[in-house]
Amino acid sequence: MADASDFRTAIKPVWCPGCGNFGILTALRGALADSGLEPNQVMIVSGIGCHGAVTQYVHANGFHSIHGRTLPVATGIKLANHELQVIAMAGDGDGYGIGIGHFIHAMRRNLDITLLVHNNKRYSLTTGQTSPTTEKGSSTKSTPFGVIEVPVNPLTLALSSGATYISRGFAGDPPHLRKLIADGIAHKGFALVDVLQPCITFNHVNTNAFYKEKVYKLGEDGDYDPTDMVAAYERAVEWGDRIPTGLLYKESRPTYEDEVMTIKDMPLVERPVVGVDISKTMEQFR
Amino acid sequence: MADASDFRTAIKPVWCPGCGNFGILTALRGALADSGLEPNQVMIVSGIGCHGAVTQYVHANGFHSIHGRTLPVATGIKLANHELQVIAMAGDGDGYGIGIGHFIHAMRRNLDITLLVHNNKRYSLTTGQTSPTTEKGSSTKSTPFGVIEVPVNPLTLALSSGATYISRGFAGDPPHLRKLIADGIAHKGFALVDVLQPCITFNHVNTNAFYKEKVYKLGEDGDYDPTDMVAAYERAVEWGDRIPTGLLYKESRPTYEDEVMTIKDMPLVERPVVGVDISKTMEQFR
Amino acid sequence: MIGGEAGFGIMASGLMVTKTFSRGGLHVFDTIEYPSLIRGGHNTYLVRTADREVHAHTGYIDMLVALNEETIHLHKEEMSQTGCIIFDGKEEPEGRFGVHADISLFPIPLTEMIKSLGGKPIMRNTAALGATIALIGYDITILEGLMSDMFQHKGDKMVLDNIRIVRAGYDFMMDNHPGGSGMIVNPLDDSRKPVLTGNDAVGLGALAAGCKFYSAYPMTPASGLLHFLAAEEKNHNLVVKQTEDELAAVLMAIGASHAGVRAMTATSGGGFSLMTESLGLAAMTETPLVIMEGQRPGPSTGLATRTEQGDLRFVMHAAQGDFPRVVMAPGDVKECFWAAGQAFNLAEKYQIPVIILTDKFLTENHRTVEGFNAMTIDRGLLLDPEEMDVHSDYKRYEITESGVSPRVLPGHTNGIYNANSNEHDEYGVDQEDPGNRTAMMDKRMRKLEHILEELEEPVLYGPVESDVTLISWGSTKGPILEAMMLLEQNNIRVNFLQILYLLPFHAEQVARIMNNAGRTICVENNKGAQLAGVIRERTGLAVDEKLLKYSGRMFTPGEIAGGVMEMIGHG
Amino acid sequence: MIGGEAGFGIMASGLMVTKTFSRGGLHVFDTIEYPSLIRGGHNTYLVRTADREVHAHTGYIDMLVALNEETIHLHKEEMSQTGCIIFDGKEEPEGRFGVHADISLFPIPLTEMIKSLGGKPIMRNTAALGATIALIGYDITILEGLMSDMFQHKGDKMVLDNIRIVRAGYDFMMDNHPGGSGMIVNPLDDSRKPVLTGNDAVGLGALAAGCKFYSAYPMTPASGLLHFLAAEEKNHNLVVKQTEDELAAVLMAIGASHAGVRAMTATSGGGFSLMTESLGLAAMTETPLVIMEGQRPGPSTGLATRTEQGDLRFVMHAAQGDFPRVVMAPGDVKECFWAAGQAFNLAEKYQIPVIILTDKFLTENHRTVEGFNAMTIDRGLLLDPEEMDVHSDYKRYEITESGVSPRVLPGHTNGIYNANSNEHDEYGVDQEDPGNRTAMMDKRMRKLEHILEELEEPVLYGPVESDVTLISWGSTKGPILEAMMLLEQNNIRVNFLQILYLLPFHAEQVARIMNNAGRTICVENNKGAQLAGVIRERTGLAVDEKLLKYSGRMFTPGEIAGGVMEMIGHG
Ligand SMILES: Cc1ncc(C[n+]2csc(CCOP(=O)(O)OP(=O)(O)O)c2C)c(N)n1
Ligand SMILES: Cc1ncc(C[n+]2csc(CCOP(=O)(O)OP(=O)(O)O)c2C)c(N)n1
Ligand code: SF4
Ligand code: SF4
Ligand SMILES: [Mg+2]
Ligand SMILES: [Mg+2]
Repeated sequence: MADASDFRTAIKPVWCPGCGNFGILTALRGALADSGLEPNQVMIVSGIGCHGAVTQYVHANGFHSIHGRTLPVATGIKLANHELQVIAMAGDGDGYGIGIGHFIHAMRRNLDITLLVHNNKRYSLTTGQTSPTTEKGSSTKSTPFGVIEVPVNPLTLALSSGATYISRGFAGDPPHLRKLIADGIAHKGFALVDVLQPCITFNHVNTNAFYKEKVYKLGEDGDYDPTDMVAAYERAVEWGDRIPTGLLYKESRPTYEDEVMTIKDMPLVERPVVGVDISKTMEQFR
Repeated sequence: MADASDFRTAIKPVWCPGCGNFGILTALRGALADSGLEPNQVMIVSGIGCHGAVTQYVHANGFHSIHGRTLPVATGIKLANHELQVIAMAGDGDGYGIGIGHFIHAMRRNLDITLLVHNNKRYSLTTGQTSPTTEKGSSTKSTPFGVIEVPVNPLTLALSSGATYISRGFAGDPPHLRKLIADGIAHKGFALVDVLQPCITFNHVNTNAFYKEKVYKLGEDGDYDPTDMVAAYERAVEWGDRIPTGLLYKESRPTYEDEVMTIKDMPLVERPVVGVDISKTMEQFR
Repeated sequence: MIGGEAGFGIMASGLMVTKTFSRGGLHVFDTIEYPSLIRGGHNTYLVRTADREVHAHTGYIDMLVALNEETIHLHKEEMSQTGCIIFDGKEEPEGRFGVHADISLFPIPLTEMIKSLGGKPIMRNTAALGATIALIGYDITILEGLMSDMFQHKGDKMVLDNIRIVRAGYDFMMDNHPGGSGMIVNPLDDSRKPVLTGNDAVGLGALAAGCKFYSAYPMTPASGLLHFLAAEEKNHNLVVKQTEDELAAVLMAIGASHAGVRAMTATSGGGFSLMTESLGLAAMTETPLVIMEGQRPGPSTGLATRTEQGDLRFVMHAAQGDFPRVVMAPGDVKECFWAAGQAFNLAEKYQIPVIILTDKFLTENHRTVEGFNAMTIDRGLLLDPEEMDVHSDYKRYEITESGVSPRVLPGHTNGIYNANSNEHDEYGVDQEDPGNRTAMMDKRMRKLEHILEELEEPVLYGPVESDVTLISWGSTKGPILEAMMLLEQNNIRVNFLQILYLLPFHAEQVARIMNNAGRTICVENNKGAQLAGVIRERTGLAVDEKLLKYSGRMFTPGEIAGGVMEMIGHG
Repeated sequence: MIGGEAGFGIMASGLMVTKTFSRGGLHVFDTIEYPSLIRGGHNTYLVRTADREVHAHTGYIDMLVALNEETIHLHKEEMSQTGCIIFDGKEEPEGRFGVHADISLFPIPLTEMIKSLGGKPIMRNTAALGATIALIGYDITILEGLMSDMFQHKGDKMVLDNIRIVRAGYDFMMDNHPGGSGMIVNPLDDSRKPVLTGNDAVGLGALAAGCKFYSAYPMTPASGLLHFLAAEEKNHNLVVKQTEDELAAVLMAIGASHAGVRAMTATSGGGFSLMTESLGLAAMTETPLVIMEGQRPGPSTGLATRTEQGDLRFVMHAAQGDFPRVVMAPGDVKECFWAAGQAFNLAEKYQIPVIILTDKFLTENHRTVEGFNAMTIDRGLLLDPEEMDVHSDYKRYEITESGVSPRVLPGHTNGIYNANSNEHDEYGVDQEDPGNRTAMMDKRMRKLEHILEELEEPVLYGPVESDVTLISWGSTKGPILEAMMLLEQNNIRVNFLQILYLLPFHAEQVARIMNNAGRTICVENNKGAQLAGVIRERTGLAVDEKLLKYSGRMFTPGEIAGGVMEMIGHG
């Protein structure tokens, strides 16, 4: 069985030293191993942003797609071969900005895909502009006088859109994140893992220290029932001195793959391409 | 002062006789009059779909844009001239399908725009395919074996995205809808009016009779507090024997226009185009 | 032609007429015109039939079934000299609607008849169909057979009701006008030719080519393909997915294709705009991709339900950077079928995006075809698991002479790689080195040369020697072939160069033909004479004349013949 | 050149060097190269200065400031014969990094020096700057003045700290190498020439043209324009909006423009793909629109921070249907400024989309310019409220000889109309009639003829009579102008035809020049020779040779001169 190191590649990450992406990478490799997966069984689809290069750092099938479009590519792959464990990765700009439409629609479909969002609250690869999760008032290169919109809340959006596994991790706590990712993979259905990721270069507000002080794990201070949607909603809007991490919500509902009638028997990719007979189909045109 | 008939044009609507769009049109004209607006003060932006032609049936400035893109066009217009009363109109495919990203981002901006969605739960202009609000299991031309995703819920999405006026009307009750639209216009900030619209040609499930039996008005059966977000959330997910209409949620928060510092003094369009002096700006390059 | 208000059921009865003829072994071509509205506009369905192949509508009407008076007024100018009009009424009105005296009028009290038979008002068509058959002396049992096949799934009562009404219409005319209209149409044989639209043909071609994944967003005139394939989902074990937008439609197809399934999407120009970015993704990751683009008149929403050929340059150049792609434009329904098959083969063999460029005229009008032969499948350099077992240093983007690198489907231990939208090395890893970049660009673009070699050279219809050479692409083929007959009748020697492949382009062959040609006339259903531009770019040769139409309607053969005669000063 | 790892502060110090020269009245051109990574990659900043205009980098390095050893190894082949290298160290190492013996090495213990002065490691640059100034005998007070201007907003201490470190580097070299490097650079005067990138120039041009609305989504290499305009928001009463995607970016600009504000967006090829559909919307609604497209190497994500000219055909043909647009490609920083101004005038005068096509090389590299004159503003047929007061039957899309219809801003009682993406009549109402359609297409397309008449004809640089005519567009202008000097030194008579306007195209003028030319060579920074294709399409003429580079890097003048000499068999 593969262990975390089997998911390493020889390529050295180009991220800034100290970047939260390293913690996510470690957690991901661990989670893949914990899930009992082999590299050839895993397909990682990334978008464009600092996170995007992650497909090169995990030894697994990779598809480094385009900005904001992780999920439709991942969906196509999953429907074509649902035996692949598909992990979609996105940045906050990628996933909650330009790609937010796909995000909403993917959740209502409930495909068995795990989505990890490297949420650093900035457009980092393009040198630090505001992102949809940037806090109101923040000054960035594109908003020198401060952001004037309220940030999107991926967790409440996910709750509103039918996601069946909703969690939040912290790049500064890889073991906990590893568990969340592994649970997301184990979950049958769409799993969101929103990851609080410090960007040491462009985000001087939501730093490692900022999060270290504020994050807590759901359930650590008393019972938390992740199947209670109203409770989940209340925690999802919590953002201040205390920031919840962990499994926010979980629900069981048939996956999309379960309901697509033509892939029940076998993955689509195994259907023969050669020798299709259209003569019966032709009859309707006579 | 203009009355509803001043918002009529000479053009005969091409909608199918009995289409819910007629009720919406009537309500809209009335609401514009009730709001004390003159035709030249109003700008209506529509997308593509059966609803789209509405700009031709209301005597007011119109912009019949492209499919799904009502809101960014409306936003540009509003920012350029916030003295115009901007009404954005969309279909359910238009607004909650292809255009859902703009929908979410517009709400977090809280521009003072009123969005009316002609929600007939079908792609009608393209002859009746499934839409994002089509009920699970429905068979349509593009889903002859039944839709297998859960529909989007525009109301919970709006609640999660910072909309400050969220309501639902019914095309079969124009006077009530008229009031909702007028209140949306009066509201300072982004107002959503989701309209249950029967499509007599392609939706044989959510018919006029279907709705007549189920809709009720929030507050009619006891106190309802539209400022209570949790209560709103509970009603927003209600869909079955009883379907709530009316004002679901309302909140007061500065509008986007209030916060854009450079349009506080005057609409952007009034700034002079000629005679801009760039010599001071040039200094930074020396 | 059947004409009336949208909602009168014109589409359904038109298709009945078409199939009644095709079941009798006749060749049929039909033309459907409707505005971008669901109801309230004027719809027409024009059926043309003959005992030889018919490629287009003629532009004039022999028999008009007018379900309302407006139809007569809108079309009376198009009536042929000895045509006839069937209309709902008891008698010829005073003034005969102002139509020419040579035109016969056949009143039939459709509304009354239906009411007395207890039918729904929409069944006026059905009675009119029977009346039509009577007037042309055609075999009514063919129509009855068709009715029974079509309504069978709605139960016996439905079948009988319909047949009763057809008969009523038929009998009325036989009783009142036993001499018929003077026009006679006889069945040829019982070959029951299939009648397909271009959408149907592309769909059938895709099925035959082993396509298993179709993701799309509805858009006229490509929606028909979505509807057809969605209905076939179970029969052919497809996944057909209506997506949230065209971005997702093309990206899902790319994902599915990457995972090894033959995948396709289709749209019109507006939706193709949204697919633009992903074309480049397919090219850079070397993922096979098939897209049908059904043109309609732009710019923007334009005339959503009409026809035009305005997107040629657009699809040739969409997306940033230079990369290989194929653009093919089938000219008729039969070619649509083969184009779909070939598109999948080329896409997989060369690991590139392939665009099938059609239009409203081709995708939505019906035409009889003979059956189709079996399709050849070529998946190109696709390594199977056994081949991969022995691979120890697999390079997905290996630089080869042909530009094509062996492909592997995700899942094999030795075949792990990174499909990458960034410029990359042979393994798929990000690589910014200038030398690598140049080599990779060369590798990818090299494919085009090899593709050109394998594509069939352009076909010249008609005599090799001619006074006039018509040059065109796509759906104008039909009207042009018909126009050639008209021109020949006028003793004009004409041939026709059909450009099936727009990219890559057979520059040498086209230049050779043009250099040997008399007067060259480029016929295009657009404003920009886009093919003429492509020809000049590729060959340096300017066509002598351009015959363009961009009213949102297709040329009639007569318009082409007339235009040509005017251009060559033939009076 | 300054080189080192990303994160070493190379961009900032490079700009310091540039400005130190420009403040001394010298002409400067700089070239920035970095990979698509935030940290960890190799960055370089190459500054070239002279007392005459400089248009490009040369491809060789006179003085290399190497912040790490890798830099020396990566660039030693590019060193000019008598160049010198400044590096962080105490002495020349054994083996001299393998560089040629004629190259002088100047070690300076930067790390130590900074540590002893209590500076941050990133300040190694600053000391190196001082050392550089010393070695070329330049006036150190100019650099000190610049430092104090630039750090002023961070407080006096910051200014003093920096100056102390600059001085330390300067003094070290003056003490240890009083003879300098042998290279001498003297200030020319105190004209303090402005130093701008193409992005800066487009931004300034837009401001001068009265642009008040800028909506964009970040994308290299256009992000610089967003940053510049965002910073100017208050000074110039702009609304600058970063949107959720490029769809929204262009649509908001269309909305704002429709309401009467001069509005603009900018992006690169990937983002432009998403703007495609809206181009047609602007065309159909006849809304003025200005877009800058900063090219970078595709397909797809490609090489996100490198340069290429691969999007010409793409922007010329993006979106369905035929419609008028302007595509202009400024060749240098100065032309960027004027292009922006002209783009707004053309967009408003003809109510069309105008695309300013630039690239990474042009948008991100700095160059000295003289100041700019005042800009002429022409808003075209824009009816003012008084004119509208007397209008009783306003037709927004009135069919006119010029194709341009008088425009009114929403708000006036007599000016109510429907801007419509559907084909429409003169009032903007949906209209499917074929005659109306044809008339409207003709009306819109007519604009192009009038635009062409008013555009300046293409410029021929160099002698009218020549052996070789280079033809190119966009940012290759700089390297070509420099290459011409090299070619002249080799006694080759060469001139250069710059195509500033790609659409509409001055076909006659270009054909005339080409017909009179000796050998024609098209120089393009792409694989597809896209301009050569456009020329052939429009004139029928094929260029004799194509000199293409598509490694993601710009030509050096030497490469062009060398390529030309090889092609003409010189040498
Ligand atoms: C269509 C398109 N628009 C813009 C870009 C430029 N771009 C690259 S990465 C990026 C944003 C990255 O932000 P995020 O997704 O948060 O990732 P991060 O870099 O912060 O990890 C943008 C705008 C692009 N590649 N494609
Ligand atoms: C980019 C693009 N894709 C597809 C279409 C085709 N189209 C026109 S209307 C429509 C859907 C209409 O559905 P909806 O928005 O619900 O409006 P309705 O007709 O139901 O009122 C579609 C898909 C288009 N015009 N543009
Ligand atoms: S810029 Fe930020 S997100 Fe990107 S690699 Fe550096 S620290 Fe990480
Ligand atoms: S198709 Fe439906 S939505 Fe469209 S006009 Fe007819 S009834 Fe109304
Ligand atoms: Mg980010
Ligand atoms: Mg709808």
